[in-house]
Amino acid sequence: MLQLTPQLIIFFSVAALAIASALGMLFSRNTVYAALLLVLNFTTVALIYFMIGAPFIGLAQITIYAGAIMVLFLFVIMLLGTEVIAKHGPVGFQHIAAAFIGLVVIAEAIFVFLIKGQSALSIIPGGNVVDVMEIGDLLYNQYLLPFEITSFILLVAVIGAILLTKQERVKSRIGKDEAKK
Amino acid sequence: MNTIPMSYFLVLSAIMFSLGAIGVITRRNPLVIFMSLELMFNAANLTFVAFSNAFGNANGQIFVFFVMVVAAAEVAVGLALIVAIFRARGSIDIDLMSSMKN
Amino acid sequence: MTTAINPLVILLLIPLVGGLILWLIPASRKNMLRWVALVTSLTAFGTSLWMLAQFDADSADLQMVVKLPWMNFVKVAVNFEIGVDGLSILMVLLTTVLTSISILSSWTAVQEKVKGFMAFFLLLEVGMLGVFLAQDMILFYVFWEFTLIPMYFLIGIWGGERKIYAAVKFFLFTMAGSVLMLAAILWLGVFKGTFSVPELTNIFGLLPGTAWLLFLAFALAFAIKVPMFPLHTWLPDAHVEAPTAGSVILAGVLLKMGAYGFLRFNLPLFPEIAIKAAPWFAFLAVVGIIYGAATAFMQKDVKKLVAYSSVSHLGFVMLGIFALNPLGLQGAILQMVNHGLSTGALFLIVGMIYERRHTRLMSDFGGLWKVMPVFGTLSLVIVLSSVGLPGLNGFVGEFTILTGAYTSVAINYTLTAILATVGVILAAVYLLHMFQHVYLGTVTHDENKSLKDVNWREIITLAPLLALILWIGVYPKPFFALMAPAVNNLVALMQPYLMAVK
Amino acid sequence: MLIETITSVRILQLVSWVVFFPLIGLLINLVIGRKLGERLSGGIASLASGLAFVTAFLLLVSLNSNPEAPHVYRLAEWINIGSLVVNWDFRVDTLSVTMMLVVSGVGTLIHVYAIGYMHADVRLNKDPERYTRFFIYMNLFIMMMMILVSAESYLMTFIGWEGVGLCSYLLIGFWFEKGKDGVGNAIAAKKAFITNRVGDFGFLVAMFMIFLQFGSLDFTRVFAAGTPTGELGKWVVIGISLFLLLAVTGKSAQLPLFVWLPDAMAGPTPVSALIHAATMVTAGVYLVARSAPIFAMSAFGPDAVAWVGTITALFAATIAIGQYDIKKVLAYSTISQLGFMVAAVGMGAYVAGMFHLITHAFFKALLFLSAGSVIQGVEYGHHHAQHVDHHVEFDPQDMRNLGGLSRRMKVTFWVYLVGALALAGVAPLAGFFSKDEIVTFALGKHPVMFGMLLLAAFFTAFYMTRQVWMVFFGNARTEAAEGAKENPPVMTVPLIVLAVLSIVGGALNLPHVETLQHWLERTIHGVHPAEFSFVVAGVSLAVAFGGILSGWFFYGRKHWELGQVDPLKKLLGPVFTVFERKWWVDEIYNVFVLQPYKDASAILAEPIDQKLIDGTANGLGKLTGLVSRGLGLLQTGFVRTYALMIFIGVAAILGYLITR
Amino acid sequence: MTVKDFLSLLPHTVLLVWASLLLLVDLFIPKNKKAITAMLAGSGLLITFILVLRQWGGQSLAYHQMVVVDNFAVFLNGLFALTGIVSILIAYDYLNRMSIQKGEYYVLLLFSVSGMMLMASAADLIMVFLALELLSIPLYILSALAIPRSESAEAALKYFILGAFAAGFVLYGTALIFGATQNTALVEIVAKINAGGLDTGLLIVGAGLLLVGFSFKVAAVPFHMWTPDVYQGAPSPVTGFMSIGAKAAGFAALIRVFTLALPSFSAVIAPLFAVMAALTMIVGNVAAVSQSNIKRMLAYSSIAHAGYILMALVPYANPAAAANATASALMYLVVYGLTSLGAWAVISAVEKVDGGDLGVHDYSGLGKRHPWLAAAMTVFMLSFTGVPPLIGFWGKFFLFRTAIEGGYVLLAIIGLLTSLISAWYYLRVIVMMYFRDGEVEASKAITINVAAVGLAVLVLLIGLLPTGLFNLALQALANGMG
Repeated sequence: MLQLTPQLIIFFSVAALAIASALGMLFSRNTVYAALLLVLNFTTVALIYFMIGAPFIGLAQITIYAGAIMVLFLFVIMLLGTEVIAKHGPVGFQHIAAAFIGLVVIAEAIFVFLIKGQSALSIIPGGNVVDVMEIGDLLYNQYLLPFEITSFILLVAVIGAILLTKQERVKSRIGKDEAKK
Repeated sequence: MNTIPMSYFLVLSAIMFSLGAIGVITRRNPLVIFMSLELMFNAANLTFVAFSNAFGNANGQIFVFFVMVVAAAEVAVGLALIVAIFRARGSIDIDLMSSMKN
Repeated sequence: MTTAINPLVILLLIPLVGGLILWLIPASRKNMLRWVALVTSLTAFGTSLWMLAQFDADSADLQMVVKLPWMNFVKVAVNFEIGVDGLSILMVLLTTVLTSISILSSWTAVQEKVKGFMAFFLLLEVGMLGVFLAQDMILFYVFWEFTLIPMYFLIGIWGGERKIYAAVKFFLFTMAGSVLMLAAILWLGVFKGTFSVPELTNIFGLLPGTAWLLFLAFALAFAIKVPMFPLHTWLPDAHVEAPTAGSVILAGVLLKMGAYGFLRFNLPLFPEIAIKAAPWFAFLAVVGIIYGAATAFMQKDVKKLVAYSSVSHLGFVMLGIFALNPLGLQGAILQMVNHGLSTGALFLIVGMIYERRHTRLMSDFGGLWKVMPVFGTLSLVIVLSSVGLPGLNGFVGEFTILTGAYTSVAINYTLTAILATVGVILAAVYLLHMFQHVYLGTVTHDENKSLKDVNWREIITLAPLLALILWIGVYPKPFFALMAPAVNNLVALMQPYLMAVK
Repeated sequence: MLIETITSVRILQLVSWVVFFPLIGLLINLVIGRKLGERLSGGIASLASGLAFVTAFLLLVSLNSNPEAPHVYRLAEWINIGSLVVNWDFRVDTLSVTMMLVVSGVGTLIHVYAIGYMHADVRLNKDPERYTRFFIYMNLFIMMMMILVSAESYLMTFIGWEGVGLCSYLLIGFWFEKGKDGVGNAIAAKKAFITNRVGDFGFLVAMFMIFLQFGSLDFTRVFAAGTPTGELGKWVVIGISLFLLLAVTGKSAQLPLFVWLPDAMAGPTPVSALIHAATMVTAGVYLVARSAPIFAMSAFGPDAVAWVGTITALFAATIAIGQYDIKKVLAYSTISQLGFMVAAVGMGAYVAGMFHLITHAFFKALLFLSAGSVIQGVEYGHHHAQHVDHHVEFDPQDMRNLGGLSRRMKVTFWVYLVGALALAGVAPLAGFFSKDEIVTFALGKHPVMFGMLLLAAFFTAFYMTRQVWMVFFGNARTEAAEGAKENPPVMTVPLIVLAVLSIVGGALNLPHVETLQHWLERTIHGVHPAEFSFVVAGVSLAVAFGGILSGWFFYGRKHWELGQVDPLKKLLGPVFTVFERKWWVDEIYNVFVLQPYKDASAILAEPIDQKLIDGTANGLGKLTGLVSRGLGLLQTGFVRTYALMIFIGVAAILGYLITR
Repeated sequence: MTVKDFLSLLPHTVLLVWASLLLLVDLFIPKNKKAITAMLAGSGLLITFILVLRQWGGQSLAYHQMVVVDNFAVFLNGLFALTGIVSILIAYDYLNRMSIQKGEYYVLLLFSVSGMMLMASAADLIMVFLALELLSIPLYILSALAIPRSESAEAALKYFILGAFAAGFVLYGTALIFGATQNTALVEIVAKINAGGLDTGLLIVGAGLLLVGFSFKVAAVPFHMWTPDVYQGAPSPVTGFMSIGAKAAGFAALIRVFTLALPSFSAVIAPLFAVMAALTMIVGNVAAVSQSNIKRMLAYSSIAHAGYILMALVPYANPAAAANATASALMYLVVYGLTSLGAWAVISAVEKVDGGDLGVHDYSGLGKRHPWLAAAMTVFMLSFTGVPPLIGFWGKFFLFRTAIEGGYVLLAIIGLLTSLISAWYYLRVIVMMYFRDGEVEASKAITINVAAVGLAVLVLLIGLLPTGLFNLALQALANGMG
């Protein structure tokens, strides 16, 4: 039988907030609002991280995700001036179908995780705290290779970003032909 | 016991993941689509961290760290792509990007 | 039995080498290309005669067997295994004869892209010979499918108006059957541990359901190729659109590959099923005989008429095969040769008038015998051979087949043979109808009045066929003698099952 | 010494030369015939035929002194598969030698006649090149006929059987660009071949049954096999005899397959004489005689044969009454006479049938050749009367255009008269004896049969009288008839020979002497001569004279005028129209056989083959294309749809996985 | 990190470093001399290829079980390196003609190849995910290379969004598997599963989500829908590269994870594979029939070929067929790679600056104007169809054989019948090239022609003696992990 411990109450409130902010992002017409709601979501998730003993990740979540990445988003939104795009596209059934399938998937998740699940695992809020030392140790020993690979991924992303946004001084022939059309 | 069952976290992440997926499917603005993708990644991260706590090891958190980096890289490329497309076409409405079909 | 130099390997190599030599000759030297192709095909023919000389007609065994390891994967070996026996030797000879004749027949008919034409023809010969010689199922399948490519191009590049439609239809139809055959071949190889036909012969321990499915998979591939009613619909298109030489080979050899497949695979591998299926296949064969004859009668295009006549004639072959007795089988094999000769010759004469007039509609002709007396006479003999006139080759085959069918224990419905005999009447109806409209009567079109009679090259093209037509008609003994042991062997194989079924 | 040689049994080994002589003749003509010139070419052909006759005669002599029968000589092996063993075996017995003699004898005479006839014919038809071709065909025919009669097996017989059919086809279509609309002859040739093929179908099926029942196709082995036992065996034998009967009706132009023979008159007249009167058409009679042992086993097969023959005899005779074409009358007469023969062999009167076959060969060949003589004489007259530039359609064979020829073509007239009287059955000409024997048999068999045959005989006499009067008496009704002239001796000499044979032919099997009877008995066992009855002979003679008298009554008293209506038509009215229109048999065939086949073929060729079968094949292709485009509809181009599809896939996969 | 670790990943490391250095070097290469960049990139791949070959026969887990070097990886790594080399041959001339010659192209290509190689070597789900990103991100960028051509932009965006979407599933699946087994290293996962007592619900849902992600990469139905649009829109050499590279990498992960790590779930997974394989073969082949754009047609054909490979993998856990299943899949990847690259080479050669001459009908008369290219294309089309004795036949032969051996006769028959349908649209290309007249012009550049004809010769020659290739593929499994 479910017992409402304080930890649970906090968890449910935070979870509700996370879901609500996600839904808000989903429904907001304005892209800027969406971005801000996503920041809220990220922050709530970061809260959860703090709660379950992952302060480093929680911090990273706020700085990298909520901070850097979302700022980048806002920057592009403002740059392009594309805050609002008409809501209803040419494919009308899309929303209903997406909602339906989404519900199905959630139902499947609930079935497999809650009803059928045999996992006796549980989370100890505030317990099993992983400190930065441990993370650093893992990162430079066991996870050295993936760490290096991520650097190359970032390098590639940088090349890509530059390559795609660099204004060519001499327009390519394709561009000219395209313009002529 | 003041523990929270693991399955709660799993359901929460599943809901967030699904909401992200719904966002990808329903939104026309690629920027919002990217955000929805981030939401999906975020949901997966939540699972990792929760398991990490449950198992009492840090491996899951390392994974989250990598995911964040990759997400950042993807966002950079994606946004650059949108900028390039906007320059070329003056619009980023993805429903208008449907010239190839059948 | 191994000889130091094996004729079969050389036989397969000669056209291949000829094709390579062609490749080195500049495309503009058309006559040289023709000569090289002709000499190559004649050399192949000579080699096939050498093979004949080496062949021991008293033995039912495979002879001149070559077995080289080709692929060996995990459990099942795929070998380059070739050999010749009584079932295939006549087919090999027919192939080499008809290829030479076809090349000769396209001397003037093909003026464009001579190099490609001749090269494809020689490649086709490799494929056809391979089909008849292969004793490994995979090798067989490789050659079987390989023949599609040159023929596809021969129809597609040098064909008539609707060549593309015909070429694609030909390709797809044949492939439709052979894909299921491939499934069956793989099944047999995987579960019976070998792809070698001799080793697989009379395989035991198949569940009845499985055996039926395998049998039908093979049968479908071969029935399309034969073609049996109602799978024949690719044939008229392919025949009509193909260039003359292509039609000759198509009718003369490629269709035989289907009938040969029944002999080589369906009967020895699944004797019990073959016996059970015999009445049904005989029924389809008879429907084909009558249907082909009736449909041919309505055609306005001579080539199409001949094409439908193939449906009818091959019906006889199938009837003979599924009589499952020595008479039917030997008749069927002989009839395969006969059809190759007669229908090949028919296509040649159609090609000759087409070359002169660029039309094949019966309504454009009439009274040709008066204008081209030699041609008319030669044509008459060929038409009569196709009609099945006693004393010519067609009759010997048809009679033995029909007698075989009538006395067949496997078919067991004498009405089948009697209905098939009606086909003999109907053959006369459509062929004489054609002969009357093209050769007899007055010369109705002024263009036809100045047509030149056949030249020497054309006579030489037809002469070997005519000689064989007469020879088989009057003295078929050597031909029967070649196949008798192998056929008896096959029948002996089926005998216990026949006893069990009846 | 010489006598010893030719009576020795070794001479019988020469039998294959009856085939080889004509073969050599035809090969010579085929290769160099065109260079030889007409006389030499025709001469070689005639010589080839004549040498075959000589060979046959030698066989006769030798056989006479070597009565142990039959003699079988093997030339080569042919088909030898399992139990089916058929070889190129020649059979020498009295029956085959008789046939050989008739075929080569009459054949040679006709060859000689044709040397002259064809000389004129190729010029009339403006293609002298074709002269040699005619003799090639004729030699081929003799060769095939020899194979037919000398065969030791049904299958070899069948080769000759179809071979003569081929020659018939070629010779009917000899002037293939002539006839109605330029294709009439070609169509007649085709009709002959195909109708014969229907009969051959019966032959083939009969052979299958014989092989299945007796295990062989050799005459010797089949006849020695004995009557099959059991119910099945009984029916198989009946089947064999009925299918053989079908073959007979085709080749010997009996009901219902007789229709090709009248049209076959499109061939040059020597052909009509040789093939379509004297020899080929009698092959059916020969076949029944040859198969006597089988018919003897069959329950009602012989009766069926007899009735078919009887009905045909009467039926064809009625048609002959209403014809105007000189050759058509003879053609229907031939059918009728063949009916007599078939009836005879059906009744078991094999010797009588053979006897009539021989005499008929003499006088019908004579009649046809004489008719040819008439035609050519009249053609000659026509050409002389004709101005160069305008060509009037004129039919020299139409008896209404003739008349009064007895004065202009005296030899022809007299020989024709002999032939006509012989055919009518006037004693003591050949026809009387042979026909009388058949009629006598019929009386013993069945009174109705007897009556019908007598009636047919009466009609025979009647229409021959009608013909003789229309052609030879009265006034010449056209310029052509006016200018007709007698033909050269090369044509008339054979006529005279045949006339003599028609007169004395009856001596072959005179009552109580019965030479032929004893001769053939050696081959066909168990046949007894009919008891000669003066009553029956008297009746049949009376019938003949009655026919002649009534013929004279209608056609002799008053000469035929151009454009007049047939006197008989005034009397019989619609009945005569029935005769004139040949009982509409061709039309019936057209409506009930030809047209349905054409319609069925058209349905098979277009709606079934093209629409249904080809359409199904192409439809499968179209369907694939349609499905393909349908799948394309899913590919909307919207990335969101693609994402949705992925999501649906996820939901489905998870749904599947978690329920397992 | 030890020397052993370093040596294990030497080829990958060399390639990554080479790519990074090339990026710098390229800055100093003038715009009109990018051939040097191309050649440098090519030589880097060649060196990598040689280094890869030297690893044949060895087996080691390295970097804390992050990667494994076994013959399976070596086999695929060799394929990736060669694919890269051929892609450079094809691309150089194409980029010149399209005036989009950029040094970064080659750099990104090298990075992508290294991503693929890491994918094949990955022994940890983290590595799988990262390798997936490393190979994908360059491909997104390369697809966009022809911007402002609108198809290119569209293709890149679609590919990016859907690629990231699919990566999300991989990630989530990894998380769940981690949750079930406390681990992400495949060896450990296998050990845990064998030990038993796990939350199979988590495990199997995780596996399902991984399957989704990999199926997306290999373009299996219903995760195939990006393929036609992306293949059509991306620059042709890029399409050629990803048609084999991305697909092979996807299959590498699929095979590694499912057949080597999770065979215990075969009873559940195999039917799923079977259905997907059947759907993929049917949808790919049938949809290709109505395509008039050759790139789109080949895209559908690529879907179909994924279906064939998937079909052979269905009996992956059947002991009788397991080895053959993987071996025939590996072999077919090579077969498909050779044929597909060749076909894309021809397409690249024929394509015009304005994106013209991409319709199937535009190939009319190629046989007359460019006999070598046309002959090569014919060989590729027939090989795709599976006509003996070309390599495509043997590829399919082994696939179907495996399916039948594994007891999936019906699946094999579906495959055979759909390959009949495929003959239809492949033949259409031949029809156009030889049976129709036209004035089509193609590139005469030596690189692209050599690539096309050389591949055609390979397709033909290996077709005559396919044993070696299959034995190689078999040996590739000889020392696999697990």
